[in-house]
Amino acid sequence: MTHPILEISGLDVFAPGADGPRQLVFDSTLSVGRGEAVGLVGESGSGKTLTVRAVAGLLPDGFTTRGAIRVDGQELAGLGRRAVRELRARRIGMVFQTPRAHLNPLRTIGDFLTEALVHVAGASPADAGRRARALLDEVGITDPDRRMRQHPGELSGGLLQRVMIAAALAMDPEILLADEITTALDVTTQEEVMAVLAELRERRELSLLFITHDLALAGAVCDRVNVMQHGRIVETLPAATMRRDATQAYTRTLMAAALDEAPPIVAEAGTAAPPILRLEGIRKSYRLRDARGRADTLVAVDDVSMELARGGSLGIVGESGSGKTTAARILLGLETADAGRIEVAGEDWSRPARGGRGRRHRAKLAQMVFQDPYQSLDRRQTVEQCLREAIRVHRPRAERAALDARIAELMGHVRLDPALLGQRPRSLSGGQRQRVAIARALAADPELLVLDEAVSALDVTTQVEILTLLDTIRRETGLALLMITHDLTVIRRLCDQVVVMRQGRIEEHGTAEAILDAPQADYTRLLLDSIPREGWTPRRRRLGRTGSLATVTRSTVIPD
Amino acid sequence: MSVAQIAGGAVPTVAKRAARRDWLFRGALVVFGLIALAALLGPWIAPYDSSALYVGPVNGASSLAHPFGTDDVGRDILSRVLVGAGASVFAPIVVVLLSTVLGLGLALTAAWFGGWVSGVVARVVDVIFAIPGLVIAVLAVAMFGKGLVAPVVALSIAYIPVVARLTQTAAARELGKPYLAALRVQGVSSLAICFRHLVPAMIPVVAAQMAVGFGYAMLDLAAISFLGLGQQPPAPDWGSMIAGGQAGILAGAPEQSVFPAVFVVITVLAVGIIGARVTLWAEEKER
Amino acid sequence: MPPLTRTVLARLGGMLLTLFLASVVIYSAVLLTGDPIAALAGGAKPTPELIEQIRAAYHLDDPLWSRYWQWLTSAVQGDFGRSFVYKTEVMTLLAPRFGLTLQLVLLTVLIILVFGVGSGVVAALRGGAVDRTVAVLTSLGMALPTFVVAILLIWIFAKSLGWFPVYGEGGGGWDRVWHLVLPAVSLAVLFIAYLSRVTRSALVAQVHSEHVETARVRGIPRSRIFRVHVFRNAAPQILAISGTTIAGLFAASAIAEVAFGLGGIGSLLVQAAARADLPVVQIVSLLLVTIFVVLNAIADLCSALIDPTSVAGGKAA
Amino acid sequence: GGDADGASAELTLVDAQPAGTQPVDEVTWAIVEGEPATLNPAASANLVIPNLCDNLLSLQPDFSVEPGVAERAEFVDPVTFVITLRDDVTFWDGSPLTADDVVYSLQQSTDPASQWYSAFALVDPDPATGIVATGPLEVTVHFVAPDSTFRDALAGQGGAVMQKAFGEAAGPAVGTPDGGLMCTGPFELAEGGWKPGSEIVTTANEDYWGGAPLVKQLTYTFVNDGSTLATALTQGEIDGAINVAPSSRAVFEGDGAGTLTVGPSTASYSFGPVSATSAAANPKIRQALSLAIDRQQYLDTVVNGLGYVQKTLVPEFSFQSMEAADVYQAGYDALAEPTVDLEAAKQLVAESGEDLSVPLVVAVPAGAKEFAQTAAIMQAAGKEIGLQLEIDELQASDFGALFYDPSKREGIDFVATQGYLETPGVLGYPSLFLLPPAMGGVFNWSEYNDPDVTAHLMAARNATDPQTAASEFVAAQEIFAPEQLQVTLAGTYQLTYLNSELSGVTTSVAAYSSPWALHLGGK
Ligand SMILES: Nc1ncnc2c1ncn2[C@@H]1O[C@H](COP(=O)(O)OP(=O)(O)OP(=O)(O)O)[C@@H](O)[C@H]1O
Ligand SMILES: Nc1ncnc2c1ncn2[C@@H]1O[C@H](COP(=O)(O)OP(=O)(O)OP(=O)(O)O)[C@@H](O)[C@H]1O
Ligand SMILES: [Mg+2]
Ligand SMILES: [Mg+2]
Repeated sequence: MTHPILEISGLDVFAPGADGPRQLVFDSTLSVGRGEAVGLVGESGSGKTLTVRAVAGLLPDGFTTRGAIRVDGQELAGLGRRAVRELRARRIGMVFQTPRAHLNPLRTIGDFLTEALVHVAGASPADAGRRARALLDEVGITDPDRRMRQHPGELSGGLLQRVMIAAALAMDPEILLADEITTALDVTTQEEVMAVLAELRERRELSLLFITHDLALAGAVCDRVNVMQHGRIVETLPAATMRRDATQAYTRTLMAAALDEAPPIVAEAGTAAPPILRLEGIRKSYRLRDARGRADTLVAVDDVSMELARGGSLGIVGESGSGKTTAARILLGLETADAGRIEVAGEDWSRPARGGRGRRHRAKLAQMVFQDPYQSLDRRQTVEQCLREAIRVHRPRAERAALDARIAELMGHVRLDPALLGQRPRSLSGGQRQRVAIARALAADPELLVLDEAVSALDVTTQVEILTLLDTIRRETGLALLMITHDLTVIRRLCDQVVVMRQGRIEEHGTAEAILDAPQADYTRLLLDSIPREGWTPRRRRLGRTGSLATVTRSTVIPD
Repeated sequence: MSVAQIAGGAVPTVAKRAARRDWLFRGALVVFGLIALAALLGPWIAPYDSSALYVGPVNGASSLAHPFGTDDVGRDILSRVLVGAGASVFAPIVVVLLSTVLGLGLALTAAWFGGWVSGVVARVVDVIFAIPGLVIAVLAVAMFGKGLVAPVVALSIAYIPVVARLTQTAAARELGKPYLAALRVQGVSSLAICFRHLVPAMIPVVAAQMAVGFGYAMLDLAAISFLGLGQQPPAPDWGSMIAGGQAGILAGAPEQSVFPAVFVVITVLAVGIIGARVTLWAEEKER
Repeated sequence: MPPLTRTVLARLGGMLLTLFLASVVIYSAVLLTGDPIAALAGGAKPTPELIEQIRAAYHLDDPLWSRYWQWLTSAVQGDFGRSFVYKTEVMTLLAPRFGLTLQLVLLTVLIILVFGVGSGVVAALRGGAVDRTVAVLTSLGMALPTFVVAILLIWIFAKSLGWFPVYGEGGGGWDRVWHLVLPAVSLAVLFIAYLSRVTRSALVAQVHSEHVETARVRGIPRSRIFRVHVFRNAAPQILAISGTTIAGLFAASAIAEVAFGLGGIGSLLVQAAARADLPVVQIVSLLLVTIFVVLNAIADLCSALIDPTSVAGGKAA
Repeated sequence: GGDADGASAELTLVDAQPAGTQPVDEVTWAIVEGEPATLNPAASANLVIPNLCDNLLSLQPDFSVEPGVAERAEFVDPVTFVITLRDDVTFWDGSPLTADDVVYSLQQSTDPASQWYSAFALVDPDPATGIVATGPLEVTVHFVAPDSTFRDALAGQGGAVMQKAFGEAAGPAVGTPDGGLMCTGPFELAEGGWKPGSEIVTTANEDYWGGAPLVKQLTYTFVNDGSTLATALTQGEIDGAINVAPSSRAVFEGDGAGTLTVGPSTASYSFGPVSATSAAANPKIRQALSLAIDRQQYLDTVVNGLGYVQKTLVPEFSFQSMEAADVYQAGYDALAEPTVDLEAAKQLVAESGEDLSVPLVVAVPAGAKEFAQTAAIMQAAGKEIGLQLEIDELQASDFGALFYDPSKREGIDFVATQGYLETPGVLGYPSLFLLPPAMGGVFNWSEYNDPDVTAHLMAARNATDPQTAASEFVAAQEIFAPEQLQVTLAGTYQLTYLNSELSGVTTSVAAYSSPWALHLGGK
C-alpha cells in the first residue's frame, strides 16, 4: 500500500505525422506520492501538457503512447475502458489553463458542480447541491447560492478557475492535475488561487501535479520539482533545496533567470525628443446588461493619461479587469475612446485609421502582441504563412528569397525551431504560440511595440531571452515598448516608467525603481507582495475581490 | 518495462482510413471529371443527334445500338444524356456559385459592418427566404423570359438565404475573435482579411453547403423545367428527362427516366463526396 | 424588461416586418403570373361588359397600392377573398386542405426527425465505417428527386408488395396515417439526408470541444455527456435547421401531394398557379410565408431558450 | 414496339358496355381533366354535368340522337322549332319540369358569352319572341334563318335543363360549390356535396324518369397526374375514369383491378396558325409541315397506337349516325390521305416565299406528355424541310387565354391542341376556323376568307333537308381540306378504364353529353 498515487514510467507520446508517428515525449518518468505536491516545470513546448493529458486520457485524436501510467499501483492500460473512466472520475481531478473554454457555456455553475456527484457518485441532487455550495465556499467564493445559478459567461476568469478547482474536488480525488492554471490570472488572483490550493492540500491530503513555467511559483508550492526539456524529464529535485542540488545546466539557467540574477537594464538618459506616444484623458465605457437584463454602464478606462518617449519603455501593471488591455486597444484603433486624445509620433490617432493605406502606415509605427496567443493567430495559417503575410504587408514587392530570409531571422529572434514553420497553432504549445505572435509583431519593424502579457505564458529562460531580444532591438532601433503585465519582475527588467492601474484609473505612476522599491499606493504594495519568490507562501488577502466583470461586481454588491 | 498501447494502436487504422477515404475521393473526382467532360463535349461525342426522332424504336430497351435505349419519340437516350449534361451540370454549378458569392457577400457585409447594415441584410434575407421558390421563379421568368437564365437566376436568389444565414453566424463568430484584430493592427487590408482569413474560415460550412446546394439545384431546376418555366424543348436536360419519362417506369419502359436519374444520382454523389472531403480538409486545418 | 420578453418582442416585430415585406413581394409577383380577366372569365371569351363587371367586382381599376392594402387588411381579418376559378370563398377551399397538408407535414417531420437526426447522431457517435456509410447514403438521399422517390415507392409498395395504399387521403384516424405513409416518406428522403448532415456536423463540432473534454475527465457517463453536453449544445443549430426544413415542407409537399393524389395546399398552389387563380395563389403563398416565418421564429425562440447566452446577447465584436 | 398497323387493326371499338345489373353503394370516379370550374351546364363542359343535368334530347353512345326529356323536338316549319316535354320529369326537389324551366335554360345559351352560343346563333335574339313557352309542356323556338344543326345541338349541353326558380335565386353562383344546382338528371348534387379542391359527391336520383341508377353514390375526385391515376386505377383505389392517358396503355392492359375499353371518339390532335402575318398563315408552309410528319409514327408515339389517321379536321364519328351519313362519308373518303413527301414539302417551303430566318414559335400546354411529343415531332419534321420551330410551353391558364386574348398570341405562330366535338354535326369546327370572325369564326386567326367556302358552309347550315346540308358541306370540305387550316395529326379513341366488377358506362365520346353513369352498376 505504499504505491505512489500517480506513477508515470517510460512514457513516450507520438503524434501522427504524414511520414509516420513523430515522438514528442521521450521516456518520461515521474511519480507523485500521497499528499505530495510535485511540480513539472520546463521549457515551453517541452511536453508538459502532453504528459498530463496522457494521464487524463485527453490526447488529441491519433496520438499514441507507450509506457506505463499507474494510478495507485493500477496500470491504466491493463484496465477496461469503464474501469479507467471510473478511476479517472474518482481519483483524479483536472484543472485546465483556460477555464472558460472548459465549461459548458449553456449549463449553470450549479449543474457543472453537481454533475459528477449525481451522475457518477449517485448522490441525490439535494445532497449534491449542498456539497457544491460547501465546495464553492471552500474555494473562497462568496454567495454560493447565487453563483450556482449563474452561467460561466457571467463569471470572471479567476472565479471560473476556482469553480474548476471546486468541481475537480467534488469527487474527493486523490490527486489534482493542474496545467498552468494561473497563467491567465493576475498576480493577486494567482496568489488567491494558490492559497486555496495550499489550504486544500493541508485539509484533504491532496496530491498535486502542478505544471507551470514559473520555477519560483513551483518552488513555493511544491515538494518536489521535475524539470522537463525537449520532451524529456531531465531532473527531479526537492523544492527546498533545488538551488543547491541542481545538476543540469538547463535547470541552472532556469533558476538563474527566475531568480532575477540577470543585470537590470539601465535605462538611457531621458531624451528631449517628442514622445512617441501620448495619451491624454482617455475614457472608455461599455454599455452592458446586467444579469436581469437591465442596462448598465461600465467605465473600463477612466481619464487615463500617459507618455512614452521614443526608445523608452513603459510598463502598465494592474489587476485583472483594470482596463490595461482596453487602453492598449484604444491606442491601436481597435476601439474608439469616448473622450481623450491619442498621439503617436506626433500624429493624431484619436480616430481609427480609415482605409488600407492609413492602416498600413499606422501598422508600421505601432504593433501589438495580444494577450491570448492562441486566439490571436489564425487557426488555419501555418506559422510560415502567418509571418509571410505580416512581412508582405509592408513589402508587397519583396522577393521570395528576401521574405524567406526575414522569416528565418524572425524565427531566430524568438528562438523558434524552424521545423515548426509548417505547424498550425493547434499543434503548438502555449509558449510557441506566444513567440509566433511576437515574431509577427516584430515583422513590421515598428517604432512602438505594445505587449499585452506577452511573456507570461513563457518559461523563464525563454522569457529572459525574449526580453533581452526586445531590449536589444530597443537599443539598436529606438523601438519604444509598452508592456502590459502583472509580472513585476518583467517590469523591473525592462521598463523605465511604470503605470499602476486599478478599476480603469491610474493609481500611481513613476519610474520603475521608485514604484517597485518605494510604492506609495497600498494597492501597489499588494501587487508587489503577491509576486512568487523564494520563501513566499500564498495568502488569501481579500475575499471576493477577484470579481472583474462588471456583472459580477454588481451581483455581489446588490442583494436579491 | 511493459509496452502498452493506451490509445489502442490507432496509427495503422488512421492511415488506412485516410487512404480508403482518399480512394473514395479520387473515385469521385474521376467520376465528376468524366461528367464534366461529357458536359463540355456532349454534342460532339453523342452517337446520335440528340433531337433526331425515331433513330430507334419508340420506348426501346437498351441495346447495342442504343445502350440506354430510346425514349418516347424514338430519340437515343444516351445522346440526350450526353448533350443534356451541359445544362444539367453547369446550371447547378452556376446556381451554387452565384448564390454562394451573393450569400457570402451579404453575410460578410452584414458581419463586417454590423449595426443597421446587418439588420437590413438580415431582413432582406428573411424576406427572400420566406417567399416560396416558385414565386421567385415566376418573377424571374417574367423578367428574363423562358430559358435557362430565369431559373438559374431564380434559384441563385432563392438559395441566398441559406448561404447567408449559415455564413453570417459563422462570420460574426469569427469576427469576434482576436486574431482578426491582430490582423488589423498588422495593417493587413480589409479585403485581404476578408478573403484570406474570414472566407477560409467559412470554407467547411460553405463547402458542405455548396455540395448540398448543388444537388438541390439540380433537382429544383428539373422541377422548374418540368413546369415549363425552364429549358425549352428539344434541348434536353436530365431533370426534364426524368420527369418526362415518369409514366414509363410503371409501364415497363423505365429507361427514359432511369438513365438520367442515375446520372443525377452519380453526379450529386460525386459532388457530395468531394464536398465532404473539402469540408474535412478545412476542418482539419482548424484542429 | 426581462431579457426573454425583450427577445420575444424583438423577434415578433421582426417577424411582422418580414411578413409585411414578403406580402408586398408576393402580391406584386403574383400579378405577373397571369391575367385575372382570363382566369375570371373561366375559359369563355369575355365580353366587354363581363370584363367591366369583373374589373369592378375585383377592384382591378384601383391603384395597385390601394388594392394591395385592401387585400392585406381583409386577409388579416380572415377574409381571404374569393377564388377566381371556383367562385367560392378561398377560406372554404383552404381549410380542409390545410388540415391534410398539416397531417402530411407532421408525419413527414416525425420521419425526418427520427431518421435524419437519428442517423446524424449515429454517424457522429460511431464514426468510422458507420459514418462513411451514412455519408454515402445521405449523398444518395440528396440526389433523389421527390418525384422519383414517389414513383419508386409506388412501384415497390403498391405494384410489387401492395403494403400501402398509393392514392388519396383515406378516411380518418389510422386509415389516414396509412395513406400518408408513402407520401411522407417520399417527401422526407431529401430532408432526412440534409438534416442528418447538419446534425452530424453540429455534433462533431461539440464532441471536439474543450468542455466535453472536461466532462470526459470527470468520468461523466458517455450517454450523459452526449445528451447534456454534446446534443444539447448542438441543439440550437439542429433546431434552427429543422425549423427551416419543416417550414419549407409545407411548400415542398406539393410534389408528393400531386404524385399520391392528395388534396393539400401544395397541390392547390400548383393548380391555382396553372389556372391563374390569383387570390388563391396569393393567399396560399402568404400562408406558406406566414407558416415559414412563424415556425422559424419559434425555432429561434426555442434555440434562445436552450442557449441562455444568446438572450443576454448584444455584445458587438 | 410491335407492329402498329396490326395493333390498331386488332382494336375493337366499344361505344357502351353492357348495363350493370347489381346495385352498388359507392363508386369513386376520377376526372382526368381536373376539377371543373363550375357545374353550370351553360358555362362549362365536363364529365360531371352530364350525369346531373339532362339535355332535351338524348345522345346515344353511337352518336345518334333520341328523344329524352323532350318527347318530340322538330322543326314545324323552316324557322319554327317546337319542343314537347315529357310529363313525368321532375327536378331533384320533386317539382315537375315545366316549359318555363326549358325557356329559362335555353335562354342561357343565347347569351353570346355562353359556351353554346354558336348553336343558338340563328335563334331570334328577341327574348320575347325567340324562345317562348307555348304550353305547359311545350316550347317554341323561332329562327331568323333555317338551321340544320340546331336539333342535334339540343342533345348537347346547349340543351341542358335547369330549374328556373333555383337558377334565378342563385344568380351567378349557380353551379359553384356555394350556389349548387337544380337539374333533373340521374344523379343529384347534394347540398355541400362539392368540396372544392377535393371531391364532388353525388347521389342517385331515385325518381329519375329514366329509372333510378344502380349506383347509390357517385363521387368524383380529380387526378391530373397520369401516372398517379394509372396506379390508383389499376390498384382499384379509384373505380374508373374516362379519358385516361394512352401513354399508360401498357399499365392499363396489364394486371390490374379493371380493364381498358376503347371507344369511338371525335377527338383529334392538330395544330394551326395563330396569326395572320406570320409564315404560319401561309398554306404552303402548313402543307409542307403536314407532308413532313409521318402520321403512322405519330399515332404509335403519341397515342400509343390508340388512334387513327384522320384526313381533315372533321372526324368521321361526328357524322356517323346522321341522316345523310353516306354523303358525308363519301366526301371524306374522297379526300387525300396524308402522306410523307419531304421533297414536295421542301418544294412548298421554297415556293412559299416566306422569310424563314426567324424560328416559328409553336405553343403547347406545359406538363402534358402528348404535347411534349407533338412538339418534338413537329420540330423534327420542320428541321427536315428547313423550317426552324421553337417550342413555347405555356401554363394552363396562359394556354387557355391564348384562345380569346389576342395579346397572348403575340409572338406565337402555331398552336397545337386537342379537341373533340361533343354532339353530332359537322359544322362546328369549320365554322370556328374558317368563317370570318363576324360570322362565328372566332379561331380564324389567320384571317382565312374563301367566299366559296363561306357560301357553302352557310348554305349547309341553312339547308332544310339533310341531303342538301350534306352536299353543301362536302363541297366546302373539298376546298378547305387541302388548305390545312388545322393540320390534323391524328384522330384518337375514347379510353375508359373501369373496375372489373362494374359495367354499364358509355365508352364513346357521347359521354360528354349523356348521363354516362346511368347504367353503371355491378356485373
Ligand atoms: N496536437 C498536436 N499535434 C502535433 N504536435 C503537437 C500537438 N500538441 C502539441 N504538439 C507539440 O508537442 C510539443 C509539446 O507540447 P506541449 O503542449 O506538451 O508543451 P508544453 O510543455 O505544455 O509547453 P508550454 O509551456 O508552452 O505550454 C510541442 O513541440 C508541440 O509543438
Ligand atoms: N467589448 C467589451 N464590452 C464590454 N465590456 C468590456 C469589453 N471589453 C472589456 N470590457 C470590460 O472592461 C474592463 C476592462 O477590461 P480589460 O480587458 O481592459 O482588462 P485588463 O486590465 O486587460 O484585464 P486582464 O488582466 O484580465 O487582461 C473589464 O471589466 C471588462 O470586462
Ligand atoms: Mg502547455
Ligand atoms: Mg487584458
